[in-house]
Amino acid sequence: MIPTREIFWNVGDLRVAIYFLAAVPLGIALYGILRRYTKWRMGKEEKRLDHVPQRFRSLVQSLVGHQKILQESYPGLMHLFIFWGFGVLFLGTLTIAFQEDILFPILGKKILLGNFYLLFSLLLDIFGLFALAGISMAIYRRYVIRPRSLDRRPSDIVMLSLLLWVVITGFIVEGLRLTVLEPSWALWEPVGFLLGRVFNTFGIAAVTQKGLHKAFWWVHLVASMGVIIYFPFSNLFHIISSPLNLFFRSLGPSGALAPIDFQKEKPFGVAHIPDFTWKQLLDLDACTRCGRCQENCPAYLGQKPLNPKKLIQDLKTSLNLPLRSREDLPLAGQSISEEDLWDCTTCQACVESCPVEIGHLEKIVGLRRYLVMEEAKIPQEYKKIFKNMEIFGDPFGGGSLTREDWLTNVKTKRVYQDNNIEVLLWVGCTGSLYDERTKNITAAAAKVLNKAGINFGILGKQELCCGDPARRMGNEYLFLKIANQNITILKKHKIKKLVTFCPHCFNVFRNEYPLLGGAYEVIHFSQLIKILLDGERLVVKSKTEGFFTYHDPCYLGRYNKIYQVPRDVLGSVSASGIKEMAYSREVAFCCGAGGGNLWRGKTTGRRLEEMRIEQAIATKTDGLITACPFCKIMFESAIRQKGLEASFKVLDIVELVDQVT
Amino acid sequence: MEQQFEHLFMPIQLGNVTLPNRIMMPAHVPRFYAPFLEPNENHINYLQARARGGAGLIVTSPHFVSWPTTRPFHAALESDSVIPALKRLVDAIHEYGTKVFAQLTHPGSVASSRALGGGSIFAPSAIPRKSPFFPLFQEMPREMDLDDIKRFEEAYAAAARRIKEAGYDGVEIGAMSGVLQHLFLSAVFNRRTDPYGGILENRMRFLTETIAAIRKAVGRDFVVGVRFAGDDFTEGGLTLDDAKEIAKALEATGHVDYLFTCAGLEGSQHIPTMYYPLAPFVYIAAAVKEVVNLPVVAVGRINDPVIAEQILANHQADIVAMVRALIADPEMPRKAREGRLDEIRKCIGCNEGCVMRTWLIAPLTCAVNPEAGKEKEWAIIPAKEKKRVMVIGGGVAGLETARVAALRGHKVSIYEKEGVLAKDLTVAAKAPGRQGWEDARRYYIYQMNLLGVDIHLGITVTPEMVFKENIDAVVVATGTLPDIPDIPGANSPNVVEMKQVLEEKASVGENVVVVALQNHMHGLQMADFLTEHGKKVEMLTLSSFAGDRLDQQTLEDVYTRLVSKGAKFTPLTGVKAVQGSRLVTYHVLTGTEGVIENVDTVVFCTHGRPNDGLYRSLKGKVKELYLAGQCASPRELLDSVLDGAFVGRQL
Amino acid sequence: MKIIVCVKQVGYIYHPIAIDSPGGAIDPEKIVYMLNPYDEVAIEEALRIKENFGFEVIVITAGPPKAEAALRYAFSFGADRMIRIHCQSLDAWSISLALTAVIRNLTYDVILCGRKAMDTNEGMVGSFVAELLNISQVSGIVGLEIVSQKKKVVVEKYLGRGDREVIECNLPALFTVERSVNEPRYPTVPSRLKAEKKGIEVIELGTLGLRFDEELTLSNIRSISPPKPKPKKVFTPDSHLSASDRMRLIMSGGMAGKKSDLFEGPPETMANKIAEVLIQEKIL
Amino acid sequence: MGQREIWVFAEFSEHEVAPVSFEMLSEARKLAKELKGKTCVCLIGKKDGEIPRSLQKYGAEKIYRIESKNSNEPSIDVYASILQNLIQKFSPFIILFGATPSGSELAPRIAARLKLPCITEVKRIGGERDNLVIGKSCYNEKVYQNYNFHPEKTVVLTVLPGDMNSEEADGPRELEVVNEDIYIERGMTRTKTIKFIKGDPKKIRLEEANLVIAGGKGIGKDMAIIEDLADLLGASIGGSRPLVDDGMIPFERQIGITGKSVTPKLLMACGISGAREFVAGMDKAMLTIAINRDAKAPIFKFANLGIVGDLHEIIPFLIDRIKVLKQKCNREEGNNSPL
Repeated sequence: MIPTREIFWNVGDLRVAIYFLAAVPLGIALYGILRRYTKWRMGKEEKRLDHVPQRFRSLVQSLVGHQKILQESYPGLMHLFIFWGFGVLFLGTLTIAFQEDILFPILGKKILLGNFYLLFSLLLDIFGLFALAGISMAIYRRYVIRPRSLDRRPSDIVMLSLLLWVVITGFIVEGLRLTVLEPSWALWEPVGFLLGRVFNTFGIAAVTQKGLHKAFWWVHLVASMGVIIYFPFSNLFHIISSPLNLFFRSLGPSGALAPIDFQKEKPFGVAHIPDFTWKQLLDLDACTRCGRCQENCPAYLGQKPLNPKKLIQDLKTSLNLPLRSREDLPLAGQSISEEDLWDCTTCQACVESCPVEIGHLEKIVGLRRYLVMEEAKIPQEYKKIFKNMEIFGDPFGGGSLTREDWLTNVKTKRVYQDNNIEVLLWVGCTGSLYDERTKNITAAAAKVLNKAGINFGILGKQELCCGDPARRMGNEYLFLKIANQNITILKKHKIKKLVTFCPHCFNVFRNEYPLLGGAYEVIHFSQLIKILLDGERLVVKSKTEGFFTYHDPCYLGRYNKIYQVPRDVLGSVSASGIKEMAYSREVAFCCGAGGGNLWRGKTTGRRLEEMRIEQAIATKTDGLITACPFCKIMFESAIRQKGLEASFKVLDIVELVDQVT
Repeated sequence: MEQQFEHLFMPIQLGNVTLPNRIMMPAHVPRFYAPFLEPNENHINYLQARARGGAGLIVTSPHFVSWPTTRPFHAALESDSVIPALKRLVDAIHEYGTKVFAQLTHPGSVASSRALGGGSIFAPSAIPRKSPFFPLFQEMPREMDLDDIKRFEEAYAAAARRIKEAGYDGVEIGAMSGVLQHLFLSAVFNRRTDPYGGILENRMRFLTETIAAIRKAVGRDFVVGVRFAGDDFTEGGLTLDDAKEIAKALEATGHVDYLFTCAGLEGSQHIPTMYYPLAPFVYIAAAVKEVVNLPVVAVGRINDPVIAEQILANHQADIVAMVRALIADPEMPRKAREGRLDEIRKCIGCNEGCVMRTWLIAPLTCAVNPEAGKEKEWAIIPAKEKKRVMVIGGGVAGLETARVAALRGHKVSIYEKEGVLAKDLTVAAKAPGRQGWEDARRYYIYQMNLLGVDIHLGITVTPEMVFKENIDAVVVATGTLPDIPDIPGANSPNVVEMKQVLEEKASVGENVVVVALQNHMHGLQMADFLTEHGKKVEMLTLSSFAGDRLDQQTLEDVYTRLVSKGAKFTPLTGVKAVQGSRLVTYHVLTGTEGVIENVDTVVFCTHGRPNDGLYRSLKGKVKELYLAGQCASPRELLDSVLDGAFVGRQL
Repeated sequence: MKIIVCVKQVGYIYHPIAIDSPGGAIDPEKIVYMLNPYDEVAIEEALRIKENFGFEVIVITAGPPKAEAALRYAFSFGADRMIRIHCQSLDAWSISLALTAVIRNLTYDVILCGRKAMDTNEGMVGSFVAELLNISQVSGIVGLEIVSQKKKVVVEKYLGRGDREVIECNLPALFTVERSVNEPRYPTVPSRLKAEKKGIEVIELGTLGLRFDEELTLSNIRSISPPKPKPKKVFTPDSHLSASDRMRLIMSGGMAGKKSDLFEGPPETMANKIAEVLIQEKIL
Repeated sequence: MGQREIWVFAEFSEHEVAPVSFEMLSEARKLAKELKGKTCVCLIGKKDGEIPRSLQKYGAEKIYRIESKNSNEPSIDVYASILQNLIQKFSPFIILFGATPSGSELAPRIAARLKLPCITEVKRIGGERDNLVIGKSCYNEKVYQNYNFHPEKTVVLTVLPGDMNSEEADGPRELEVVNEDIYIERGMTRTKTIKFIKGDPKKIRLEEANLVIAGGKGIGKDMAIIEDLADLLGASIGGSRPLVDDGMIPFERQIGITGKSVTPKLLMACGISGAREFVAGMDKAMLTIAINRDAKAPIFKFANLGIVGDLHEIIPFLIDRIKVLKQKCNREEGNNSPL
């Protein structure tokens, strides 16, 4: 006879009953989903339906490929198994439903026949095993390995055991069926076949087996329905929210913040849950508590109060509060402590590491914005910084003329004297004001440009802060004020091309000024150097003997994905090449200066720059090369704290290049 | 940005140069090379470290504008070939935004033709220096004729030109501490009857002409400063009143951009010792500042940024110059700026490394900062493998070892049998005018806590304890034991040992004989201590004079104290026996016996003998074993610290 | 009740070298402009009162149009009205006359000023205005308390050495405020935006019909120069002394030392001895 | 005006002439020499006739003593009208006020009332022939404003305490006293002093302290002993470096060249040997009492009263003694009370 399977064998014809049975759980599930949906809708509008094809492509890629999830092998593999295991089982069930409820009733045909059926049942068995493996790995990891990144909630064990139970019972039912029917093709359902053998060896009578089969069939059914009922209320909901989140991910440059329309919006920044956009609220549900952000957050690793995972979860909790109690108190300072918010160095590591593209940073800045602009609750030291930026035009309170102090014995044009230039060297406040060591970078930059015979100029005393610190610290008002002044002055001098060695300036000019009507061709100095070296406009006289490690500045790496260029440059200027640190590229450890923390007073926990320097020293190199003046400042002070001034160098890539050319 | 040291870190303009702050490291002789040669690597590293530390201005060591004697050799600055070397130096310093000047000088009679290989040395008049404690410098000079004067003026100008070409920011003319220019100013040494001698105006002529010549050579946009003595502290020499006149006259020339006042002709005032109060000569700068508009520099035993800030805040000077403070801690300006005051390693004014070593024609170092002069080879390098290190003995040797070891990443524990660390320093500080020692002690104790060295006080370590602990390396720095030579009557009650007296553990009678067997500070400070307490003291020394291993500044000061308090010195004499109140002595050369009657107490000042018992019993029984400081062989502070620094780097 | 706060936009020289040559002028590029920090404290104080009693707060300044930046900043603390007397930067006396002329036509109970302006560093306008209005005045207050509606206030005036004098004062009155009185706020953005939109009542100096007495303004006889402060006195040995004597004085740190009477004896009598002296010196 | 008179408005703190007055006197003296003028002081509100000799010591030649029935209440309105009368009557060449809280409130007020030129917080005062040369710092000490003019009217100046150096006059001069009696109509004062709040000695800056108890190595670990004494006298606590090292007092409380230099009325040095580092910070104290075991300790060179002995024995007695005395005078006050 032809291999096939009688669907409701031994349990009687439940075709109709099944629907009534299924209606309940499906209904509940639907309710659960709608409940979440309404919550997201509380958020503000945000356009996320552009570039649909592109969104689909990237969604499918990340689902099928799993590459981001697989960045961590164990959990990655685990998830892959569960995903495909249950995925295929689900498809199997669908095919059956398709045959029994559509094909057969209408056309009286069946498809699960013969070889197709054999193949079908074999696949189901194999993927069933994958699912089994995945689930057991999950249970083992969460409850035996117990990594720091995972927490354990009751819902977790409930869900996991349910799933486990579904699979197991599924196999048992299959096994019992086979032992009773003993079809010739039993080997095509290997798991069932083996289980059957086991039952037989126990010598259970056929009758009892039939009974058992019936029983387990029902258990299996109930368990599955349990899963359907429970998943919208458990972590498993991510099988809906996460793909959605991936689909609606921000396609803009990473870390770019949405500007505020001071005429329309109210309040400025995020006071309450509804002040988030619907996408940001979807984020909260998309979070699977995998803890990768936490494990990559420098603040957390530095034993500071901030923990990105907790932050998201706390927001989720207040999202779930009944409306009334949600409205009365602002989030910042209540469900999220102010210290947490100020601890963030905006290094973007959390966002980078998140497998489901949650934007922690925009939320933190949103909350900061509210604190700063609506309540003016600011750390003492920051008030001064803001005032300096407004009065002096730079956070250090240096003053415009002082911006030209570095210009001793370096040849440069000042555009307010002569604006016939090819490219503008945007010096930035740190490079022109902070101290001699940072001014040194600027001088080096100018020298390099001169060596390459590039016709460049600077704004000099007319330059202002780029506004990045204000923006990251949540003072959008100040940022706009400054940015617009900059745009006007740049327009006045007809500046089109900018080069800067400060990744912070680089980032705002490249990714954030365009939104304000200031579009320029911006490149980072390391990129320029590479071009010059390749084009042999800049020649390396003698490669440096020094053996260095390279530190990825957050605003160059994670924000702008420039990892390789500086490495290439270092490769071509140093004889011995570079040695990577434990954390580099995407997971590079922040220097601790970002988001205003350069000016932050005493904080709890460790000093990040010292942690990073320890990683650098561990490479046993002669020094560290960075491409950001902020990093340089931080590391220099760390070096001094450790009394290693003489033996361990901290250099900016520009300085190094200047030395060897 | 307001902060504790707002004045100290306020930039200032000299001529066309703006200094980033008010901290200056003035010219001095570190002896990495002779002043008539060109600077070498050590010198560059040494100064660069100071620049890195945040000094605003560095004046490189006195450069001789011409050969010091009549012999036709050449000083480096006499040819352009020196320029590249100077350039390297200048660039190294500029890297940190520190400005750099060069001091131009001619030693005049502060020289020894013998040491220089013949010829005769120069001076305005044929009068030899006194230099009571430095015979080599008592040579009869040759009176310069008018041609010499012209020649030197040209030499100054030419040198200044080369300095400018080397990329310096300015020059400074040295007219202090008895060099040629100073000799001309000072009526004591200038007895000329021609236009270059007589009234002050004439005595200044050589200087003013030199300045004019230099200005002509370097042009307007280059800083020219003058360093001159505000008071010779010598009968008939310059006084503060003269100094004011000089200052006015210099300003009147219109060629000078800043004035640098200091004190002393050939005495200890030039490098004030531990016996001086802090910042003793600021009043000179203040007085000069009142009569001129030029920026004025103050110098002299300013060992602490807090004092420096006060001086500036009180408008007593515009710039504060510190040599020894910056030798002792190149990072001082930076630490001050960051408010890490307790981490600053203060100069204690002992003059052991900076002055004494250089008088021995050895490169400079520092009793509290052994890295000084070894910036490169003694840079802190993290240890390859982190060891558990046990330092036994909390004296300076032990402490320095612990400090270096901890910095290099070792896990260090230190054991001291006394209840406090560095007891010896407190004891030494009990002698009058020696409180400076406390600063060194204070620094080490703070460092130990800062570096997380675990400290065990009041524990006498036995070999068993060492074996019990699981230790990779053991450093024995157990110091010395008291050591009274065994002569007849040595154990009689009226014979005591220095430390007992200082700690007031021994009763001392009225008439005391101090037997200075250790010929460094011990005998002298003992006598000083006793005379201060009103005792009659006679000092016996085996050598030709007491303390012949000390630098001349300290000697001068302590002798002045002792003589004025009527202490009696008996050189070349040793002790044979103590017979109650009779002391039997012998002459070192003739051996003839002598007797000192009714002596109440005999105080022996000895090196002590090495306390290296523990070392011997540990030898070969532990993985790594080191010996550091006095217990290797009894010496002074400097040597102990150097030992510690060395061992710390061996680990 | 009404509170009037007189504010000023002050220049601050950020550059270390203010005047490069004696007799030279200050390079305008070396100056930045801001609200006088002392006035910032005054307006903060006014606003704190307003928040408790709901008074009306008027900020008033006299200066050129660019001074409006500072005026608006002050307003953004939460004031109700802004007035600018249009004039170039004047001396204290003329400013006071102008302010008085305007204030006369306003009803007021309390006038607050910063103790002095950071740039001119004079601290006279407060007293001048008070005198010209012939109202009472307390300078350098570190605390202010309104005795409800009794037209009275109680202020704390700082006397140095940590001492304070508590003064009761009839209204109307003028108070100049010490910087230590409070920590000024960082105005919120909504209030900044409000301040930007709000109109400023501008009054032409000419319309006030004032006569400025020359000898008081002193403006004709002013000149500026790089600072030349007096050195603080330190011990200086007399040049007429012998070299060794000078040296001895230096060594003793210039402190000749007082000739003290030394006592030794049983503790009780010693204690009494000290007590006696304390009584002599009226310390007890 | 006849002979040019340079007036110093004498200020008082704690019933003593405030140091700033002496500084102004010294300056006035110099000026008087340059302008061939006379150094005068005006005193208000000393009912009992005695005049502080210190004024003479610092070179006062003439004293205007204003004794007014109700001028004793230190109200700006009263002082202003007194000075108004006085200046109108004698029209001095210059009148100097201390730029103290009261001085800097009074000076401009009078200037405004009489329409006199007024310059505050001056740094240099000089005379060139008939002209007055005045330097004042502005723009946070970065710029000096110089005035050079021949005044027709009295010039009102204020001088910050500590800006001028006080130097005693060489040789005493004979003193001319002018007694003025000025009637102030009642009820013209619009301010009323309710009370004084003494600065908490524990909180105020050490440089400002009027009474200082300084401890050194000698007190060992026994901080309490000097704390009790300080509380009893209402004095501030200071100390020498060792105490700071042992963390017994904070750095702000360290007296010495690397710490604070204090100018109190009384400084009691307990168990301090008197290293120069310390002495340099306290040698300006008006009265110094030193307690130390070692009779040879250098501190005694700088003390007006030196007590050789163990402070742990002496101070307890002293504390008791003071307590007794206090009770006594409390009782006396009680007796004096009207009811």
